[in-house]
Order: sequence, then structure tokens, then C-alpha cells
Amino acid sequence: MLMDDYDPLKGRMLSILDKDGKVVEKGLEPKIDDALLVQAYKTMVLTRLADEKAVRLQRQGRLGAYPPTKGQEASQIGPALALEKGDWMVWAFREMGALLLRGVPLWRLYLYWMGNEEGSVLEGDVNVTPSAVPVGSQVPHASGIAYAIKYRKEPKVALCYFGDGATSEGDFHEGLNLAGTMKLPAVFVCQNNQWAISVPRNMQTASPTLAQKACAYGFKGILVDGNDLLALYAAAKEAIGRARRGEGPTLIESFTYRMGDHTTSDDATRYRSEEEIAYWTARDPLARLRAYLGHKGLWDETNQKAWTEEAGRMVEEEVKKAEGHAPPTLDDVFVHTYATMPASLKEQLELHRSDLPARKEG
Amino acid sequence: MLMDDYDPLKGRMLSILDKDGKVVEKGLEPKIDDALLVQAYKTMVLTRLADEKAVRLQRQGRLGAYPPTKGQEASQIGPALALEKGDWMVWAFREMGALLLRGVPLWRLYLYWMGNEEGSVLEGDVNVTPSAVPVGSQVPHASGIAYAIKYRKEPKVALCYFGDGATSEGDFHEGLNLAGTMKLPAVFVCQNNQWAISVPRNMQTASPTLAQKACAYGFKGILVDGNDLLALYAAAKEAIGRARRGEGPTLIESFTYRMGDHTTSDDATRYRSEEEIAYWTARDPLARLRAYLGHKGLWDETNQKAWTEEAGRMVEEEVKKAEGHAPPTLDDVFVHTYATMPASLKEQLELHRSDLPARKEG
Amino acid sequence: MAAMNMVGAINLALREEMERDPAVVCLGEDVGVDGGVFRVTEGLFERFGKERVVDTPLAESSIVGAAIGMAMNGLRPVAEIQFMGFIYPAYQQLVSHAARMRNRTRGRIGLPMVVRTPYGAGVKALEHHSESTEAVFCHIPGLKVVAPATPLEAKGLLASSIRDPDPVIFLEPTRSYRMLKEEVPEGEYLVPLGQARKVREGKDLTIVGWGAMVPVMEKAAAQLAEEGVSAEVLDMRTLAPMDFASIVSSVKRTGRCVVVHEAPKTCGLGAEISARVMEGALLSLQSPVERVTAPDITVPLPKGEHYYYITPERVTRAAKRAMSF
Amino acid sequence: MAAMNMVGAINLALREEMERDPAVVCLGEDVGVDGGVFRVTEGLFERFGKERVVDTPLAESSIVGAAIGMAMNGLRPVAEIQFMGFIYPAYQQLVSHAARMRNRTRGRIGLPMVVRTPYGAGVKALEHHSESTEAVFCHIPGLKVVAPATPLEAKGLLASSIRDPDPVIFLEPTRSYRMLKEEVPEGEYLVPLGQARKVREGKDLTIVGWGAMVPVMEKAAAQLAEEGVSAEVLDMRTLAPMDFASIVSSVKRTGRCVVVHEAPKTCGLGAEISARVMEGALLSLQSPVERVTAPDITVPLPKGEHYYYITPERVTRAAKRAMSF
Ligand SMILES: Cc1ncc(C[n+]2csc(CCOP(=O)(O)OP(=O)(O)O)c2C)c(N)n1
Ligand SMILES: Cc1ncc(C[n+]2csc(CCOP(=O)(O)OP(=O)(O)O)c2C)c(N)n1
Ligand SMILES: [Mg+2]
Ligand SMILES: [Mg+2]
Repeated sequence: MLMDDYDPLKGRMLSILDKDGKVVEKGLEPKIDDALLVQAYKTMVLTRLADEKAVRLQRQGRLGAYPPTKGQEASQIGPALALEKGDWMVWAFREMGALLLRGVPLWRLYLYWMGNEEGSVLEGDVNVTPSAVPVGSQVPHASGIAYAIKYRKEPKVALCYFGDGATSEGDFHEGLNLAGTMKLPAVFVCQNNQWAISVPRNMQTASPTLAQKACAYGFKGILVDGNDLLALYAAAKEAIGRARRGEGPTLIESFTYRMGDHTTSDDATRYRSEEEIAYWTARDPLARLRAYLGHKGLWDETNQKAWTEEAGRMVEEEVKKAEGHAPPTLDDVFVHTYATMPASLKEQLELHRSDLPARKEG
Repeated sequence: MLMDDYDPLKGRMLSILDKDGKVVEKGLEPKIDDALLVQAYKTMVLTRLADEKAVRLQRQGRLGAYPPTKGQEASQIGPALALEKGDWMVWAFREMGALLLRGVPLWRLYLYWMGNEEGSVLEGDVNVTPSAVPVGSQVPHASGIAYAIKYRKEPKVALCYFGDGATSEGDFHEGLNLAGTMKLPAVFVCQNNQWAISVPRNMQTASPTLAQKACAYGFKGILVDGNDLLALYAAAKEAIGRARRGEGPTLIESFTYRMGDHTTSDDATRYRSEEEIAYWTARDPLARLRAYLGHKGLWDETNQKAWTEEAGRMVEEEVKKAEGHAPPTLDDVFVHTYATMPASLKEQLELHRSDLPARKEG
Repeated sequence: MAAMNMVGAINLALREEMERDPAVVCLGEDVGVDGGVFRVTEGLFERFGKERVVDTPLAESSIVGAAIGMAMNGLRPVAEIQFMGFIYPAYQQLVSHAARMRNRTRGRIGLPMVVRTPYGAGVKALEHHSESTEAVFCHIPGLKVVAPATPLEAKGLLASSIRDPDPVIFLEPTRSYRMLKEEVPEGEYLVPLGQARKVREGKDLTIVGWGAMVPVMEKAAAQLAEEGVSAEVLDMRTLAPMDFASIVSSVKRTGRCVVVHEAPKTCGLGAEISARVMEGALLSLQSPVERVTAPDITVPLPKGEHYYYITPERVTRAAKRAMSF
Repeated sequence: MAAMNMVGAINLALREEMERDPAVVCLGEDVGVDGGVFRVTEGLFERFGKERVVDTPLAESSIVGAAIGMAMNGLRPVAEIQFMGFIYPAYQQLVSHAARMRNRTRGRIGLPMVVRTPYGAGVKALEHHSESTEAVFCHIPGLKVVAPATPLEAKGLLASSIRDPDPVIFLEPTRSYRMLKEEVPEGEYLVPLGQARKVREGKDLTIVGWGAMVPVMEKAAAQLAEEGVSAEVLDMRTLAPMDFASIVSSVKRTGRCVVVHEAPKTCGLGAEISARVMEGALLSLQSPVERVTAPDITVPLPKGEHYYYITPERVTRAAKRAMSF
């Protein structure tokens, strides 16, 4: 089992593809359906483009503060790729890649970052929670969702993303401890992107790895190369399988890097070096998977060019759709406070309606 | 180093005295000054008597709900014995033994449990915090106290007690993580008395030991026989020494047992077995240390009888002192809300004075 | 129909709602094997098993946080916080998630969940065991707050709370747990949320309160009646969203109002009620709304508790101040 | 004397207090190397070093909890919570310990500590970045709550807060951080806590508020003046314990009162002020106290924000309602 071979206390990191996309751990290369592999890569490219677009939109004042996801595409998409329909995904705020893979429409995500609650409305049974901005606060939700899965004896799991910074919060601790104690079908993915805004990983905790924090909760942890889609997929596949079989939760530390600023309000040059960025640029998760697909004959220049163009067009269309979305009405911001609007709130709404200046564009 | 030899991940528990008070780990027998050792034992006996008295007082309606400490005397006094003057002690609510050893007057403790804030007033520079009833909430205080110690470069440490239940709280996690990250001079003593009210240790966390939770914070943990004063002293001595030398915090799991009910409002027979109690009765920390002192020629029947009588008398006197203490006045409950009473509160006080029924005895 | 105290009535409501709907799950510290430190969940563990009556680790934020996840995924959790003084670690989960999930998702994800907790002073308890900080929840849009006054009310309000599609904080007055028995029916008995209850009719003045204050107000009203003052007594029952209309319409008739609560005065619910009465009935008001509350101090330990809590006499004196303004 | 914005003035106060007293230590997320996400602590790390300007792990409960420990052991910590929306995990530490330590120890252990945090809506921020929940702190006896309105005020109030022997929650209006520059003196400049500031004299009506609402109220007062209504404007500055006496004495003169705050209406501070005005000046009141507040809804995301926040026009209209009651 990977989880045993890569006990984080031994300080090993699971890595299958090297930085040039060559398989270094032959025996561990996961069997992924070719189509799925290509879909993963295409989603990574789409995410990269959509993310860069979001940053540009913000600079143009067309979108609010936005947390770039660049560099973390494999870290997000690898684990999500191992999920099945019906499984739950719980996230924080920087998981665009995972969301796109799970089928959340890009325009909804843009709409959310443009500042419209409609962006958090998900159609169908996608089983994705809305964003959770208070760091770490979503972790106990994942445990509760997993509890309900277990309670109804469903063959499902809850996959939960959070950052390295989140591991310092009490909610991380309480959520994992609950999952461990009750052997819940949950997989916790810590995207260790080395920074929590300006605070580096080593000032977040003295624990040599984040993965080993699992040993405080009686389940397994594993440290995984977070820019290696194959390694993440393999680890998540095993963790998800174990969870589904009732063998309890796993903590996956995905060792990755936030290539961009914390958000568009941040200036990362204030606290980190050019060298560091260069180091990680050479380990771009997209380049690695692309090389691997190339070696396997699944992807070439032509595909790359065609998909880049198509994805670019898709991004523009989704932006248009988001920008074309109606702004909220006064009623919109009132009526969902409760399932049924209480009399006193109705009164306030009517008073407010008469008291507001003429409608400005939002 | 004990901390290395007894790495909790190896599942070993540090034990020096066996249940009959014989030294089983010759090489580890700590050198404790005879007088200090006798003082420790005498404090354990005093604690036992004072504790039993508190339970009786509660039954007689002379004291409020009270959390008996019986069975945990070594667990409390062992670590405290390794402290020096000027060190800080941070506790929860069940640490009567440690408090008595540190010189807190027994009548103050009774007064506190009788429901008078004067019971938390400590004279001099005793460096003991008041009780912290919200479980786990005192742990970050210990880190802050230790921070101030380190900041001023004092050769001091902060020793912090809490229970097995407390390890589930977010504050435990955040407090230890902070101490680890900043390498603070703190020693965390988890009194694992096997129960958090009715919830047994194994339903609190799936972690095989509580000591190993230290590995999530980048410092050492050690599992210690909590009814063995010598083992606790030895572990705490080493941990305190390390903290004092700037080598950072340690987590000590003291494996002990709450012989009594959770509090006088609880009925432990609802959730635990006679066998369990019998098992632990045979491991009474007082009997073990007494036998050890006997083997060393430091204590005999005569001493025992004399001290039991004297301690009994002391207890009665302290009860008298506590019961003789004046109840709070109306001003007492108002004036310490702020350092200087705000005008609006003064007004309330005067209004309240006129609005209250004639003074009833509290 | 059997006579029971409030503990029994709450227990009955939990049992019946659990029988009615397999999605209802209880969780909290010591709620299972031990039946809760006040025995409120007694017998449920034996009846419904450990999957439905869940002893959790000692961690309030995750008790509420997990309840949120459960509610997102089809359950109707009823979480117990052992005392209101220990709900604060869960404040972020309540404010930032429980209260906001429905609006955050524009109505798509509602959270049918209840957080039960004993509250209130006057039982000579330890520090932090006498809290009455309902106002810090009533201020948060999206939360409902309920506080029953009698066994029968407790049953009907809890059943409604469990069936409510929104998160409800259900405050159980510790002082009333075993104070009084009354007939409580088995089977369907619902008290709607959001409606005050007129406990006593009156014409000279309106006394407003809830929970453990209701018997105190009733005693005060009886004393006042002896002195020829006819007091109307309103039990608000739902503290948020509150039925202000009933208060205003009563005060419009009586012209005077006394609000009673156990929480400190400043920023307590009494302020809100006072403001609403002025806004809705200023011209009918014959005296300022009187607030009978705890002072702005920390709840004293037992030896000083009598300075803190509300007595019928304090209510009566306030009523007389109002009458003679 | 230099002209500076509020960010600069707070920075100056921190710098001077740290120079004055080696026990003053700043801690929080990103306060060190980065100088704070709003640059409020910029340059302090370089000036005072990492022991005094402490980048902490991402954990609010322990930021406040550690500050409590520091204050118990001789330091005067100034903790930063990055946004008020993230202070809730620390609510237990604030309510159960910071507020109570002095009374718990009958005056022996006071906690000289400040928790600074930006607050308030109107800057098109993400969810949870626009909170204005001052009432849930003002309700807790033992806490002080301060909110400055201008750079000069910010400097003087923060210096006083740091020197105060009791825990102070210092709310910095995000909207005002860089809105306005004014002359701020270097060196000792203290604004006493607990005293309101008369921003504008008037005789027809009193407008009461604080923080980012002060410029809004001033604009409203100017508009009203043009229409012949003379409005007095009070900046409360200290929200707890509040200087109710100044409000009451002003309203006794003017006969009318409008309270303005960014928080939702129900159980907001406006209720308390309204109640106090009625209690203290009922017979002078010519109309009900008007509350201009956010509605009882969650702060909308930026596209809906304009529905939420307070404009001078809303204040003006409320004033006119009061004038024509
Ligand atoms: C409880 C809380 N505190 C502070 C913040 C402000 N904040 C937003 S993101 C962030 C850093 C998060 O770091 P990490 O968990 O590593 O995630 P990353 O941003 O790197 O994806 C901080 C401090 C917040 N959102 N929530
Ligand atoms: C935050 C909080 N939640 C709940 C309680 C109620 N309570 C008091 S003691 C206790 C159990 C504590 O267990 P543990 O930490 O093992 O300490 P022990 O009582 O065994 O000494 C509980 C649940 C509390 N005091 N504080
Ligand atoms: Mg990070
Ligand atoms: Mg215990």
C-alpha cells in the first residue's frame, strides 16, 4: 500500500513523474483510462487560461479580488480525478481546477468572483459545497457530510481541500479528529502551496511534514508531489478506495506551489524570492503532464494548439455569460435569509425599498 | 534522553515504580532530594484528604459542584515537583494537588468551590493562573505566558495541565502548534484520566496515544505512567530542562485514572465498570510512593499516622477559614469589571443597590 | 397524557421526532451512553443506537460544523452544547456558515439543524454555567433562536424547531428543567415559531420576557394584581425573528412596558424590544419602557449570584416605576 | 506635523507606543514581513524585529489566547485579526477569558491588551470581509470597544487603548483607511476612552454614529443644513462602555435623534442607544429615535452591496421623518 510505503514520518514524498514528465516509479504508474487522462490535462489547460483571464479581468476592474490558482492545477485535479459520480467535494476558495473537473460551469465561478451570490448556485446533484472563505472552517463540514454518507451506508466519500495555513486552525484539528474517531469516509487534501499569504510553511508549524499530522488522529497520511498529477491520482485513488470500503480517512499533503500572488490584492514580491519562483516554474504541473501524454502518444503540438484555442474561446464565452448575468435585485438579497421571510423582515424590505436611492448599476 | 527512548510511536510507556512501589527501571530512578520526596508524598496525602473532604462538604451543601481529584495526585504533583520558583503553572479545574504543592492555600481553593471569586486571588508572585473552566481554553494562555518568558529571556518555563478530553478542542491544537512553531519554553501535561465525563479515551480520538500528537507540532511527546510519581518527575524534569535551555516544548501524557465521579453532579457508575475501578484501585499512586519511601527508609507507620492526623487537622482549619470568609458585597461583584468603573456602570450599581431586596446570606 | 417536567418533555419531543424521521440525529458531548449531563437525552441511545445518538469528541466547533455538513447532506441534526457558556468556540460556525448557507447559495442549500443548549443563571452553578447571551445570536440574520418557558411549550417548540428548514438555537432554561410538571400530550403537538404567547391578560402594563423569566413575570403580575395593577404577560418564545407586532399591539393598549431578561442590560434583547416599542407605539407610551435585566457585569459565582438574578420583586418595582412615571 | 491617512496614523501610534514601552508587542497573521494586508504595521518589523512584530500561525483563537497569556505575564500585546469576519474563532477567548480575567481574580490579574481589526462594508470586498458585529462585543461586560473616525482620532484612541489596563477591541473602519488625510502630530497625543466627540453643533436633531459612518453623518448634516435643519453630530468613538450621557444630554436639547450604524438593525447598538435615549429623555422626545442601519440580512457580495450600506441620503431621509413626525 502506498500509504504504508510512504509513511510521512520516514520523510519520503510520493513522486511518479519527474519534472520532465518521465515515469520514475514504474511500478506505481497508475492505470488511468486514456480519455480520462486527456480530460485531466485539458482541464488543467482550461484552468490555467481561465485563471489568467480572471487576473486580467480583475486588473480591468471587471472582477473583484481573486485568488490565482496557477501552479496548483495538478494538486487540485489529481485528487478530483479519482472521485466518482455522487461523491462530495468540499473546498476553500482557490480550487478552480477541481471545480471545473467536477462540472461546475466556469461562468458561475466568474460570477462568484464578480460578487454575485448566483455564482454559488449549483444545478443538479453535483455535490459540491459553496466556497468557504474562513480558513479551515470547511473541514468539519466534510466530516459531517461523510457522517451522513456513512449513516445511510452509501458507497460515497467526501473529499476536502484546504491549504497549509488551514492546518493551524482549530477547525482543521477538530474536523480530522472527528473523522478519525468515527472512521468516516473522508479524504483530506492539504494543498501545501508553501505560503499562507506572506507566512511561509515553516512558520505555520514546526511539524516536518503536514502529512504526518494524521498520526495525531489515528489514520494515515501521505506526502505527495503536488505538481505530479499521476502521484496525486494514485494517492487519492487509494485513499478514496479505503474510505469507500469503510477503512477510514486519509490525509494527503500535496506539495505544490502558488505561482501567483495570494490574491490580486497581494504583492508576493514583498516576501518571496525570484529564485524560489524560478525553481517552481521549472516544475510546472502542466508541462510535466503534457510531456507524459506526449511520451504516451496521447497529445501533440496540434492537439495543444487546437485545445488552447478552443479553451480560450470557451473562457471568453463564459466571461460573457457571467458579465451578462443580471445583477441581484433588492428582493434577491433579502429573501434567502430564511426559507420563509419573517414578518419583521418583510416590513424592513418594504421600508428599505422606499428608502433606497434610485437603482444604481451594481 | 528519555524523550527519545520513549518515543510514543513505539508504544512504550515510561514507568519507574511498579504498582508495589519497587523500582523496575533502576537506571532511570531520579535523584530527588529526600526532603522534597517526602514533601511530595505529604502533599499527596494532604490532597487526598482535602479532596475527600470537599466531596463531603458538597454532599452537606457546604460547597458547590466539585470535581474530585482522587487518583490523580501523582499525575499532578510529579510534574509540579520539577518546577522551580518563578516558573508558571497553568491549569484547568481538577489540579488541587499541583496547586497545594505550589503553595496555593487550601482555603482559597475551598473558597473558590464554595462559589466565591476571592478563591482565585493569589498573593505574592506564585505565578499560577486562575482556573480555566472552558475545556482546553487555557492552553494558548500557556503559550502566551511562555512567549513573554522567552521575550524577556528569563530562565523560566510555563507548565500547562489539561485532560484527555481537552486534546479534542481546537485550542489545544492551536496552543501547541504555536508553542512548537516558536520553540517556546512550555511543557504540556495531558492528564489522561481515561474519561471526559462519560466519554472514554478511545472515543475522544483514534490516535493510539495522546503523547504522539506532539509529532504534529514538531516536538517531542512522551507517554508516562501517571500514577508513578518518579516517572512523572523524571519526564517533567527533562522536559522542563529542555524548555529552560531553549530547546522547545514537550507534551507529556500522564496515563492515570479519575477514581471519583467527574464532579459531584455526576454518577460514574452509569458508564463504567467495577472491574475498571478495581484495576486502578490496585494502582493507587499514594500506596506506590509510600511503599517506595518505606523501602528507602524515609517513611513508616508512625510518620503515616502522624501526618494523616496533622493533615486532617489542617484540612479542618482551612475549611473553617474558607467558611468564615465574608461573602461578596454588591460592590465586590461590580467593581472589578474594569480597572476603573465606567460612569454608566456606576449608575447601574446605585440603581441596583436601591432595587435589590434586603441582603440574604449568600 | 402524562405530567412531566421540561426535561421529560424535551426528551419526548426528541424521541418522537426521531421516530417520525430517520434523518433526525442527535449529537454532542455525553448525549449517548450517559443520556446527557441533565439527562435530557436519556434512553435515546438505547432506543435508537449509537449512529443516531452520537457521543462526540469534546469539541464544540466541530459539533456544530459537523452538524452543518450533516444538514447539507440530508440529515436533520440536533446538536447539544453542554452549557451555553461553551457555545462560543462554535460561534464562527454558527455565524459564518449556519446563518449564511441559505443566502450564500441563493436558497439552494438550507440547513435544517437545531443546536440545543441549557442557559441561564440562578442554579448556583460553576463559572460559565449560567450564560444568557441570546442577544449575540439574535443579532445574526439567518439564525432562529427559541426559548421555551414550560414543559408543554418546550415539546411543541422543539418539534417545530426540528422540522424547521433553518438553523435554530434552542435555549433550554436550566432553572426550569425540573421546576414544574404539567400535562404534555404524546404525539403530534407543534407550537409555531415566531409567535408570542399571551400568558396573562392585562390592561395597565405589558410585561415581556421568555424562558425562566416567565414564572418570575407571572409571580410579579400576581403581586401587582393584589395592588390593583393589571399586568399583561407575554412569553416571546421565539427570540429571533421576534414577534414584535404582538408586543407593540399590547403596549398600544396598555401604554406601559417592562422587559425582563437574564442577560446584561447593554445590547441585550431588552434594548431591541424597547426600541421597537418606541418606534411602534411612542404616542401610546405613558412612561419609558423599563428594562429589568442583569447588570453589565460577569455572572457572579454562587455566593454572589443573588445580586445578579431577577426576582419577582425587581419586576414589580419596575412596574410600579412605570405606573408612577 | 504631517498629513496622513488613517493607516499612517495607526502605524504611527503603534510605532510610538512600541518605542515608549518595550512591553508592547504586535502579533497576528502577516503583520511582520508583509507589514499587514492593509500595510498598517508596515516598517515595524524592520524597526523592532521579529520578537516584537510577530507573524503567527493562521489561528485566531490562539492569537487572542496567546495575547491573554502575554498580558498575564507582563506584556501589552496588540493582536491583529485580519478582518472582523475572522474574529469569531476567538470569541470564546474574548468572552470567557479576556473579558472576565480581572473580575475572576477580583482585580488581581488585569489584561492590558488590544485586538485590532478592520471592519465594515462598502469596499466591494469578499464574503466575510465586511463585518460590523460590534454589538456582540459591546454586550460582554469587561470588554472595551473603540472605533475611530479619522486619522487623528485613530492615533489618539489607539495610544489610549494600548495604555488602557483592560482589553480593548479596536475596530478600524476599512472604508476610512485611505479616505482622508489630516494633520496628525508626532509624539504624545491621547484621546480618552469613554467620551463622545461633538463633530458638529446643532439644535433640531442629534445624529449619533461612529467609524466610517461619521463622514456619512457629516454629509447628511450638511445637506440638512441647506434645507434649514440644524443637526448635531456625535461621534461616539468608544462603543463600550458608551458615553450615553452625552447622547441623552444632546437629545434633551434637540428633541430628536437618529442613530446610524452599519450592522443589522436587530440587537445592534442602535437599539441600545434608542432605549437609553427613551429612558433618559422620553419627555423631551418629539419623535421616535430613528435607526438607520443595515437590514437584518447577510452582507451581500459586491454586486448587491449598494443595497446594504448607509448613504447620506438615507440618513437625511430618516432625519426628515423625525422632523415631520
Ligand atoms: C479564519 C480566517 N483567517 C484569516 C483569513 C484571511 N486569509 C485568507 S486566505 C489566508 C491564507 C490561507 O493560507 P492557506 O490555508 O495556505 O491557503 P492558500 O491561500 O495558500 O491557498 C488568510 C490568512 C481567512 N480567510 N480566514
Ligand atoms: C468548552 C467546554 N465544553 C464542555 C465543558 C463541560 N465539561 C466540563 S469537564 C468536561 C470533560 C473534560 O474532560 P477532560 O479534558 O478529560 O478533563 P477531566 O474532566 O477528565 O479532568 C466537560 C465536557 C466545558 N467545561 N468546556
Ligand atoms: Mg497555502
Ligand atoms: Mg479526562
